[in-house]
Amino acid sequence: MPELRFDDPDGTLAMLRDSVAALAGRHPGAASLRARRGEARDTDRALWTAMAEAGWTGLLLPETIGGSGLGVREQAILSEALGRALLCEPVAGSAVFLSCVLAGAPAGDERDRLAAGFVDGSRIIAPAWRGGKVTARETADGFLLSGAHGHVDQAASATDFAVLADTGNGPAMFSVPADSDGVTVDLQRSVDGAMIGTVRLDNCAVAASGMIVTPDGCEAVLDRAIAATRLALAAELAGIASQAVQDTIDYTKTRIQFGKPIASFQAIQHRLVDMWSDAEFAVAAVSNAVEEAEAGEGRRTALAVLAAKARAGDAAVSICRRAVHLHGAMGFTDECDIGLYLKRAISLNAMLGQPEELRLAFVKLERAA
Amino acid sequence: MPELRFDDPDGTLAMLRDSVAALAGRHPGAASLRARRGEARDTDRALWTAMAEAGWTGLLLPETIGGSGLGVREQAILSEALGRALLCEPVAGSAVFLSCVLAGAPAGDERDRLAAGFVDGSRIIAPAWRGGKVTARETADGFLLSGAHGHVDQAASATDFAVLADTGNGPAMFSVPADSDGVTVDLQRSVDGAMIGTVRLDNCAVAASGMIVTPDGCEAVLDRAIAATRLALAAELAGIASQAVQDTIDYTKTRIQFGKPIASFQAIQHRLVDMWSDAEFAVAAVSNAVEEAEAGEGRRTALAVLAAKARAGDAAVSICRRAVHLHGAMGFTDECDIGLYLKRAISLNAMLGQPEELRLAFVKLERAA
Amino acid sequence: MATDWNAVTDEDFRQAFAGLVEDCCPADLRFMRKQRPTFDEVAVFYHGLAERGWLAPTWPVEHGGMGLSPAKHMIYVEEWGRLGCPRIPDHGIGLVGPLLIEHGTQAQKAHFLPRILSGEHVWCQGYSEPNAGSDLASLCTAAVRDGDTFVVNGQKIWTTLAHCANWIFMLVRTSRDEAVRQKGITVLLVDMTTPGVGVRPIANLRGETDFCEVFFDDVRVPVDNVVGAIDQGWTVAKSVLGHERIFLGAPTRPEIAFERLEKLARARGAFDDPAFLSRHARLRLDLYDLGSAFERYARIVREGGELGADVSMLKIFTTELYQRITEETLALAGEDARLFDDIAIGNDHVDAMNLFLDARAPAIFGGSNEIQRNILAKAVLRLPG
Amino acid sequence: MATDWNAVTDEDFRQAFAGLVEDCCPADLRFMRKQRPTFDEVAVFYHGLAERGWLAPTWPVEHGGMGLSPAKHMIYVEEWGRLGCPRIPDHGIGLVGPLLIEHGTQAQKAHFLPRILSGEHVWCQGYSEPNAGSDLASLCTAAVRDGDTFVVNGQKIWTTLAHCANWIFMLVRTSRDEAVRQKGITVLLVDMTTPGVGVRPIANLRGETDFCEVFFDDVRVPVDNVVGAIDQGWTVAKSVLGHERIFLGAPTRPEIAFERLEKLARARGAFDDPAFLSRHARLRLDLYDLGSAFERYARIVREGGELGADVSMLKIFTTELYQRITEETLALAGEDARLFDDIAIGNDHVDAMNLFLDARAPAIFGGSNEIQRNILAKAVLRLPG
Repeated sequence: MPELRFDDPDGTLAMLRDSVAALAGRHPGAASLRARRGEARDTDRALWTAMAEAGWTGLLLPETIGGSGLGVREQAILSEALGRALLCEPVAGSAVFLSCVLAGAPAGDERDRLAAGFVDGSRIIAPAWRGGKVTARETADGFLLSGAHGHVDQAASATDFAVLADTGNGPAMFSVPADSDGVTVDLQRSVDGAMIGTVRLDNCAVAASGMIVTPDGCEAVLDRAIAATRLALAAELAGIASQAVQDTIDYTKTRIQFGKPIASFQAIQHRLVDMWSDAEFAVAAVSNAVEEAEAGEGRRTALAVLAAKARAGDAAVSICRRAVHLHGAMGFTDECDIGLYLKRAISLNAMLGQPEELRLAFVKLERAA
Repeated sequence: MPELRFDDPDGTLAMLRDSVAALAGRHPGAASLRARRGEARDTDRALWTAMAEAGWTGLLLPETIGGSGLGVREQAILSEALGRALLCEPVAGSAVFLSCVLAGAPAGDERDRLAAGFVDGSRIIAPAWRGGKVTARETADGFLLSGAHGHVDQAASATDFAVLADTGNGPAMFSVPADSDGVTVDLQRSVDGAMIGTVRLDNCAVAASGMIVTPDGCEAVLDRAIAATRLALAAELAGIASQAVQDTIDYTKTRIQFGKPIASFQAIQHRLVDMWSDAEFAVAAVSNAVEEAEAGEGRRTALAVLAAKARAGDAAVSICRRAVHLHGAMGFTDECDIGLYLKRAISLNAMLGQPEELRLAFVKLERAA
Repeated sequence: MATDWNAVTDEDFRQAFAGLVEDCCPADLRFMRKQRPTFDEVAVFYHGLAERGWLAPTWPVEHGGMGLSPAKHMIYVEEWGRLGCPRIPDHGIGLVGPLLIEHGTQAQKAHFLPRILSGEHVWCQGYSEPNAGSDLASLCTAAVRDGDTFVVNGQKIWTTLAHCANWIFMLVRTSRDEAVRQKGITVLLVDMTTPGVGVRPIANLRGETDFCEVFFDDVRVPVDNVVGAIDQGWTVAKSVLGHERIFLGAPTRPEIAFERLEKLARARGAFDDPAFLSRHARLRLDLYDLGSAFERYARIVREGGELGADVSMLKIFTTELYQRITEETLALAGEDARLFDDIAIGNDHVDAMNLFLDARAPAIFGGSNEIQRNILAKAVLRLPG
Repeated sequence: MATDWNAVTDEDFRQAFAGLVEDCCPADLRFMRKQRPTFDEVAVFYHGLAERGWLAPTWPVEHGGMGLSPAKHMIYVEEWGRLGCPRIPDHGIGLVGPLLIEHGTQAQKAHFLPRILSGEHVWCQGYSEPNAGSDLASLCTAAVRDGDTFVVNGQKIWTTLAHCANWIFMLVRTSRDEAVRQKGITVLLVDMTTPGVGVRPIANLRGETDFCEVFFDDVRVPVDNVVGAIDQGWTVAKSVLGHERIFLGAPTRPEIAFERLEKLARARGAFDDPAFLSRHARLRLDLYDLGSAFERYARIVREGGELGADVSMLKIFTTELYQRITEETLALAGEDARLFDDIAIGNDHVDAMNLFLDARAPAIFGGSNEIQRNILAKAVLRLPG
């Protein structure tokens, strides 16, 4: 089955895969998703803590501020494995993004406080930086933040928010304790079972030290964080795609109709081959982006990341759609995990650019050269 | 197999179909196409004359000026049958268009002269009205025409051209004898085997009586002619689509591989079903357009014609592409007729708007209401 | 004396239907989000229709129906959808009634038909089994004769609204001796309050419980509850598939989805984007052309003709178009495509995910599109084995 | 002493190749419209390569080849395409040579290999028959033993460039006794000037005659011309399918087609149309991602690994992408899509129809995409019967 393959001289990658499998054994992804959904929660706190303790949330965070200090290759392997196992906590959207923000932030007590709590899982720090607009007005001893951002994972459980706000001199990131005056959270149900929030700030006072990334350099930090997040999302989507193909092969091999497994019908076989091929292409695109990213930042890497997220997103959603169909009536039930894969794929595909948007960005960037 | 079905109380439609079949028996379409192509000719004169004598070229022309005076229903049945039989003379693009122009032209000797020669096949009158620009400058005793139009069928064999030119007071149609001074014709090979021309006019003198459609009313005449031509093209494309499905079913039923006809493989069967369904939808779209047209002119009819040409064009080309593929290596040979159907479908689909353009026109017209 | 609705003009008939809906279908039941409301949720509309004699459009007048011609029935169904009437539990009206009217005994008709009209009996349909879906003829829920009763053991699945039904009409295996598997199947009417009947609702992707598993554990059913001849159930069940098959191919669902796509597109300014316009135009034309194709078959029905197997092409096209439209809607939604809840647009909302998930079903149920293609290959294109 | 090209840096190797092409490939042979020029048309390049020792990249040095590693060979093929070198009749170099080097007798090697390099023998490949295409194992051209000769009767088809070849290596049926149909097939080398050999060229959709039918009527062939063991031809023929299989999946043709699409798009101002940009972007990303996928397999080859059956996915993707790009080009051409001749753009032109028609072929030849999917279903996905 499709799977990322990289040189793994010291066995780190294999170990990462094994540890995801072990956690999934103790804490199955589908069960976690259903429980979280049933109780309308925004996170599975036990699962998130276990991930933090395993060093996964801070995988990309430099060791100097307590992280694992690993690279894109390890992150891709981890995210792919999480996708396969349907472990749905927001590793890509929150942990990767935040790791890049903290790694790019100037040294400072507030940064270190956040990093420490983030790494040991004692704090849940939710990035709130898109799908809205927040402005920061400078005051005598800090800032007043007003506005809202949407698409915030873990918004209700967050101890802190990392908020992007426009200072008038450019964007900056602020650390905002969740219990600050003027902070409210509205929740909606996401398709993959977690509540997601809109964070509203109404003249919320933040100390001067709360500006963890200053306008000087914030855009560069954001660009890097977005690229890393997209790549992690792409890897997770590729994992979902591969597992959905595998599940569908397994199901169609055991589902007997007209005296034989439906996987023996040619029309089904060709469909499965196309699904498998789509998953292979997704994995290849992610693999290419990882290699480009390891070779350095720049235009080639930016292109490769856009392509990987677009390809993996399209592949995961369309494979899961076909997978649900090939599971027949069973696929339309909530009891069957394949529907959860479809929903998770839709959710991740929708984050930070759907495929069409990413493709247009790719071509624009390429033609600009 | 997909086929237009209309009430046919007096048997006219059945007779039309029978007479096409009879002509195709004496004068097979594929053979005619290959011969014409081999000799780099722009028309099969014998075939064209036979069509004129059968009353098919002037089918839509009013009886008052020598035509058959039949309606869109008969034209659709004829064009569908011509498509099926691969009888490739430009009935839709030239005869239907010209019939509408002559029917819409004010009474006059020149109109009647053209109509008479057109109906008995003694004259070949080639419409030259698109893919370029011609201007008409008024002189003491007539006009001087200059410019060029492309996409002209029968351009080398034409005795006369019906030329659209801008008079400064709007467009008008002119009758230009092919041997007029200042007229030259460039030929290119079309994919369906006939040479097609670009007609250039260099200060070509036309008598005042040569303006057969005046600027007053020319646009309305053009609109009607274009709609009628598109509908005839759609019907011909639907005929091609249906015959290509039939040929492919016949071929795959007799082609034995792995000990059985390839039409017994499920992947092939489902492909054939989809091709058949596409052809049925093409026929339904044409049928709908015929009925709307019979109910009167106007927006509903305009929409239905745009839809029919788009649907039938897409269906014919994509069915023929799949048909060629399902004929295997044989389909890639020039000896096999299926490739000729593909080429003919491409050619007709390209005339007067490819599907995307027609769809956009449909939606624009619909939303304008 | 009841109105002869077939003698009324189409326009008057439409107006009568509209007036009726105005009278007896409360606003909150119109254009419901839920595809399959339970009997209780729509009971007021059900009883309203019954009281006015409009509940059973195709039943003969003598049995309390409207005796509509196929042509008028098409208008009935069209107006029902256009006015946003909710789906009612309709297995009694749509299937059991016609089954009994054609194959039932006088006693069965006298007993069951009025109870369908009154809503006393709410029916569900027990055909599919865990191992008999596409391959329905392999069903194995057994009915073993014991004097004047059958003893039923086995399991049905995908039984729509079984949890709010009190009767089930089902296919059971009464003989295993026959070479052809379709033989040996019998249609049986079973009171679901009989001891040994168990029902387990199954949640679907939308989080609703439209369908159920139904278990039969030594359920004793009077032999009188057989419809038609024993072992001839396959033929009996098939015989009631009349012109109603056309409705599987109706453009209704894609039309609803297209309306939602346009609503979201307007809100997002997508009509200013030529790339969206191009994709939109393709879907619009697919919908328009589906209308043209549907009309060709509707005409056959209106003129009293018989539908051939080829009508299945409509079912394939409409279900796949429904999917494509809902996929385009999710693509247009940007990151809001993550929402399970409806997408807010000012004070309004678009149920993008609801329809996307709903669109998974019709390509599977009522004979999967693969089965439809198999049938077309054999019955229409006459392709070899 | 010949250069050890494997010891040269990749960059130097590329430069050497470029220099060589500059020297011996005339400008009018570069970027030819014709996919399969005849031997005579490209003889100057063929002989030029031979004289410089570059004709047989993968043959061992001892036989006059370059002995390139797979990694260097990939560069060789890449540069060949990048520099627009014409395809040469390459069955001798690419197939007969490796076949003889692995399975031939000393006498066969000594006789045939030099004559391939000199161009004295121009080879074609006789595998397919009218009733043995996808199902190659059903071939029935018979070779009946008569003392020291085989008497061959039958017919081959789709024999590329047979009309300008003078030798054919072919699969013949030497036994019908075996249960497994692949047994009983033998590889035979046949001089096409032998009495009884007939060739009929077949025109293709592009109007060119790339391939032929070859007829055998009591053609007498020495038994010495068998390669490998009699009745073991299936295994012998398969054994030479090495890393070259990756080239069936190379992005070369879609790249060429994409360049043409962009050229036409620039001429027509299509880059100002967001609807075109959207379709263009999809094709561009397909091409880019094909590159990523190809690279994964290329790495296996470069590192000396064995390709699995899964490499077929590249062949399917690249051939279908080639088709889609050429279809988009025709759509962009408007009414000029009617032209069989190239579309004029100022002083330049775009061969839209030429490529569209050419794109029909690769999805069929070299194992149709249906056969590839069958193989993937079995060999990679391990799907049942």
